Amino acid sequence: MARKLSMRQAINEALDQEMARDPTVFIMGEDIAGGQGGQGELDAWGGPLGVTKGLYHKHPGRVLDTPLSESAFVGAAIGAAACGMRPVAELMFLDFMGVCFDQIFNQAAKFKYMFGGKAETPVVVRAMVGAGFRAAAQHSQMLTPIFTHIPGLKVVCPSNAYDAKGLLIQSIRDNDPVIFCEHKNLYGVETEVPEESYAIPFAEANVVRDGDDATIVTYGLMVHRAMDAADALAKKGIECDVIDLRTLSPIDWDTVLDSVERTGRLVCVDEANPRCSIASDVSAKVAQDAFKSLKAGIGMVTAPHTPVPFSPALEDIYIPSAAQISEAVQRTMGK
Amino acid sequence: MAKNPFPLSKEKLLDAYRTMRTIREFEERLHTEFAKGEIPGFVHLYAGEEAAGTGIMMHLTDKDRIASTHRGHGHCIAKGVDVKSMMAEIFGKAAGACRGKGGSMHIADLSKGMMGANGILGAGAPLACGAGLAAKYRGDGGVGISFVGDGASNQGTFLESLNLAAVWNLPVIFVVENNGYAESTHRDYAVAVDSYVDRAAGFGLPGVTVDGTDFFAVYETAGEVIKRAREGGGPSLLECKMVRFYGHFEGDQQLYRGKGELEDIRANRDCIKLFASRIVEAGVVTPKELEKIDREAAQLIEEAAAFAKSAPPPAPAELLTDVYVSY
Amino acid sequence: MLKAVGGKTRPPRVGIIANPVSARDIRRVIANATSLQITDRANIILRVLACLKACGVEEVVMMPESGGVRYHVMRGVERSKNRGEEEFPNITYLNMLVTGSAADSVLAAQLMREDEVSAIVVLGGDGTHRAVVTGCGGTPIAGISTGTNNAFPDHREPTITGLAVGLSVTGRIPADIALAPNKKLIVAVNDVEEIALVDVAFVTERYIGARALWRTETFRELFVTFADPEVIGMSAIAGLLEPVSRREPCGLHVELAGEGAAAVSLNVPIAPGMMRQIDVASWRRFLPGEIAQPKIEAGSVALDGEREVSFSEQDKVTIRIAEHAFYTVDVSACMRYAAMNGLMRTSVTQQPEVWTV
Amino acid sequence: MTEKRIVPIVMPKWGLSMKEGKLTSWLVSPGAEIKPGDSILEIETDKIAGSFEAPDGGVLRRAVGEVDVVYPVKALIGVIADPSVPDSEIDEYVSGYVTPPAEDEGEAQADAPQFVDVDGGKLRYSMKGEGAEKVILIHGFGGDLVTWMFNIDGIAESATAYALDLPGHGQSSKKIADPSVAGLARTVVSFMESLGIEKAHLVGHSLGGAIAMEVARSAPARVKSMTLVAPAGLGPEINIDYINGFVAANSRRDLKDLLGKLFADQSLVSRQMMDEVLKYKRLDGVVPALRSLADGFAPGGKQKDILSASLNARIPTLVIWGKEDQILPVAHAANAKGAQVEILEGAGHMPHMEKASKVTALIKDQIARAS
Repeated sequence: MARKLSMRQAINEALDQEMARDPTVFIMGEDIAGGQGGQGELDAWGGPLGVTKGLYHKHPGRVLDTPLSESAFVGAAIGAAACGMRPVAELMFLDFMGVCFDQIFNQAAKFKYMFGGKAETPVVVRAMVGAGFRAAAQHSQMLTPIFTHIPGLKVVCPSNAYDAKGLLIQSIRDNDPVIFCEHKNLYGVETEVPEESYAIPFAEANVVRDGDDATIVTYGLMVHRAMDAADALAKKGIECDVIDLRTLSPIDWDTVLDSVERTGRLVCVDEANPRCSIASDVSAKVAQDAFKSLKAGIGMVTAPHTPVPFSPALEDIYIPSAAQISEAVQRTMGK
Repeated sequence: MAKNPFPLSKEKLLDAYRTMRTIREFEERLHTEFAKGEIPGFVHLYAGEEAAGTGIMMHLTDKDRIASTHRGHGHCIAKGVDVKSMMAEIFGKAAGACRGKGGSMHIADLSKGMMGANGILGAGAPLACGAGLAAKYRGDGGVGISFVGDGASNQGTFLESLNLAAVWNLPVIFVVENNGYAESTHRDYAVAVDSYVDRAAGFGLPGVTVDGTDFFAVYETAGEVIKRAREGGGPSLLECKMVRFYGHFEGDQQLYRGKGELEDIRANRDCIKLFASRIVEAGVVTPKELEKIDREAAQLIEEAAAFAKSAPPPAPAELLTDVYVSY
Repeated sequence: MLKAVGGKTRPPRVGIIANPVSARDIRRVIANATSLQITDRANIILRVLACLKACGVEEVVMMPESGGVRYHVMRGVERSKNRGEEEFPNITYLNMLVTGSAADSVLAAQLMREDEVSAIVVLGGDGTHRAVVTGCGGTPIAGISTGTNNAFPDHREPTITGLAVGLSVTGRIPADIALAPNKKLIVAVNDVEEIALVDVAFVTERYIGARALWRTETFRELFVTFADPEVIGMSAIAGLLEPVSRREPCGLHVELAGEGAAAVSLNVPIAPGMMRQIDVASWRRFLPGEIAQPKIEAGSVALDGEREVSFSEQDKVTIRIAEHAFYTVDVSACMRYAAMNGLMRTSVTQQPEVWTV
Repeated sequence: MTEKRIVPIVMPKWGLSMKEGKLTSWLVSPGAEIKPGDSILEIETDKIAGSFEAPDGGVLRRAVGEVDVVYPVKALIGVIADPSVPDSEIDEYVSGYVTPPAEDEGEAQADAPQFVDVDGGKLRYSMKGEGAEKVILIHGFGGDLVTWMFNIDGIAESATAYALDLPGHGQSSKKIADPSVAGLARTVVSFMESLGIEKAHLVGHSLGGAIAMEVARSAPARVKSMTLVAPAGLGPEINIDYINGFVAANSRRDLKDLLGKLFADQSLVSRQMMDEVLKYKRLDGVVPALRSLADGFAPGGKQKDILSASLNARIPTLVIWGKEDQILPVAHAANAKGAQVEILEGAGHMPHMEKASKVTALIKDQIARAS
């Protein structure tokens, strides 16, 4: 039987294997080991959700706990990358990019271009994304669209453990800066993961379900909601292609367009807020390039244009649901 | 010739002079070309501050990295970036150091350890920490140097970097080029505690203030702080008190200057004149030797300007290249 | 010879010269030396100001500088005024161009002398005090140690210095008690004279650079006005050989030894926390009236621990010592006098005897 | 005796991890006459889609399974019987059929692939059956032991079947010490030694066929018979574009047309099959391993090791080839002097998958003859 790992374990294994493979790889972040300077255990946390647990003792000197100082350490990771290292910086929550965004979008993203192609910045910034953790407005956002907007950055958001390992390894080996978004509600979800190292190329969407009636394009946690919706729709005789984009920049337009040209119907599902989102981006692309194939208006299912609320009663209706997706698909079918 | 009393050989003294003269010629040329409307955008000139960049950079090799500021031409030249390609870059030409995609504020040459001028004030400090971290991780004895102006030293990035460098004991030197003005605002207004040594002390780093117009003061002090960092002695801060001959950017009328201030600094605090008179009076070099360098520097800049002006602009296809290594 | 400290015609005024960049040199890096924060310097001034005001000094004139001290002092004064307090005297700043160099202190001292201030409170180390003495003429100074090598100024709480100055300039302490005379060294390089308050060292380095002295292999010869084993720096060498007090009518001349020629080898704190072995060939008392010449033909003269002037074989260099060269407020004597004479008493039920020191 | 007269069609177990499968279409209607090996329905699992071939002949009497419904392994999907069997008996059989419980973990463990260290690294293999005769199934370039999933159970009914992952393939070590055909043959011999297999019937597909021939040439005492399925090594020609394309392919798009070339019926290439190939190809070391192999056996686009001359009568040899093979020319079969040759209609380069029942039956016959 093939081995199963949770996404948390898969990410840990990817970091472990890449550090073992390449001495220029090291990881840094707030509390990625934890317990520094205290009188208790080192590696007390292994990251706030235990993703990096165990790496500190396994790779001495290569798991660097940082001060709570995102600008400085994310910038230092970027600077080290420009000097030939391959650092993986953990930003904990992607929401914290507010305090270090300059380093990401004005420095890392721009070096290659503004230095006339003569710089490479192979840095990975890992961060948790997404709602559903009762973590309220500043620890729950799906800010993937903001990074996707910026030329020079690559944006990755896996939906399962297998993809997480392969995409993280690719991110580390990639020579461009990568924002690696980990949905915190997927950490515990298990899939089969090979023990060996492997890299999943960017810009290759995963078609996780085939169907000829409609195309659902999504990524991250929403892949699971879309699959639930597609299962429910199948019982009503509606078969959907479900496309997991996996990487948002670069993005696999061909898979999306091929599918829509076949199905003629598109529903974009995005946990981000609706304006200038991945959903609106995909919608615009399809409307431009595959308009003649469309048999119905494009559907979009996203979070509302609000911050993420705290109360479970509100957060649960903030996150797009399988029912909403299912309804949106049926609307495109004229039902 | 008298016995050389300086801590540098005659050859090195002449090198220092040549670097400073080249920077001065470069900046003065930009000043006139800008006034003629030949240069797109805007430029920030390093004239008057040459001794600091030169005195520090003479201790560095290509494996040492610097993160520069918006006022980065002098740092580039002192770090060994090709002057012609710099000039072409500032004119926005394909032959530019960054193929015309960066301009004055983004000249970089990583092969020379020049991690880029930077249009974002204070942004270089974390990058220099990264360079120091890489050097420390590799154990190659390299250092990272962060240049920051007195104005940008108020940025959180700079202060966070002081802390990070101290916590990780990084081989990083924070050089505060204190020319007294953050754009048009005097540091007395904008810096609550107008002492960078105090700031360093607040983070547990040793800080030193030197007269940035005195090449030898900068050279000797920089030598000590860089040696300390290379040997694992950790980060430090070097404040160079200096003067800016031109405005914040070209076109700045400098109405904020006190009466006679500019005339005074040009007459009495010109670091190149001070350096030249010191080495001539000591009898180590002759005025003729310096004049020859003056002519060569002028010639070099003349050639660079002619090259830059006649060079073709980037092809339209260049718009779309160099965004990613692969995409 | 001694003027009364308090001006007769005008109300007493006190000058303050605070060097914002003392304790900022390379010894922070090479020797873990103190770097007194600007805010602490400003707070010292505020404490001194409060004491001066308490003693009845209404006017203080200060040296402007661009190192940040002024802004903190003025903020402190403004905050006090906002709260309705009358804690501080009126403060004016000298009208002078700030260069950010030691010349500022020299000029400020000259201007204060011309302005006939009664005393100048100096915040700095040995270098700052030397600059002030270069310009202050007969105006007495009161030193507060905020430098690196503080052999000259006393180490004490500045509040007390402020009180002693306040009491003396308001005429409550006789000048012959309040003031003490000091020696100085005078070095002439050709026609240009420089002074030193504590020590003159001749070193082989022939450039100024970072100024501080720490490379002992370059040390050759040393002259001191006093030799105190309780201080650090060049004068510590003399102090550990043969103590000479500030009041004795002579200094000490020490010749350092070349390779293998030492009469005495000493372990000396030549900078903060920096112990070095110093090989001494000989030493002797250096008397007023003597004119000495350095043994080395080319090198630099370090005044009070900082390389200031370099000289070559063509230059003529001489050195001599002068007594009664300038005056300092003798804080210990002042405070003892104040106590003995009840100067700080506010209700008088028992008249003390009048004491003299 | 009804049991013999009534042949159940049940959800097959394809591959090791299969627990259920979806019936995607019936290719025949009830009442149709069926020959053994006819494709009668299509099934999709989470790994692969394929057509299911009739295990026996007769008339399709009942199509119990509904299209687009997922059934557990061994669930009854249809019934084949002679026309003479009365409907009542059939209905009784259908209503009385009980799906056997899924294999428990212990059984699954027994089935699970194992690993063995041999000269040339760690090899994964699976072993099925308990027969005295030993059969070793050697996959082709880019394949793995799973490519025998339609055949191994049948072979294991009368023999002990071993299917291995060659070095650089499947879950075996990705480092290939010697990527030549001779080197791989030595690995197979070492595999036999490690497992204490003195003599075996070798079944090799494509590159695996060439390896089998090289084992027979260099260690004839170890080989009882050979079944060569679309083997390499019988002539210089090879579709080198396929080989190079397979080595270079990095995405599903790259693979789709490429994998189609393996089959006569290109619709057999499912998304799942491509995903499985991609998962394998993404593993560190696989691409360099495949490159070195390709350079080893087909340098410059021509096969290097031509082993037809080494075939001899002492080792009975069966050659099976799909008539529509686009990778290795079926004409090469003529070079196998002295061998029995079976050319299969409607099959491409993967006859053991496309015509699985037929190929399984041929292999079993060959083993029986040579034992």
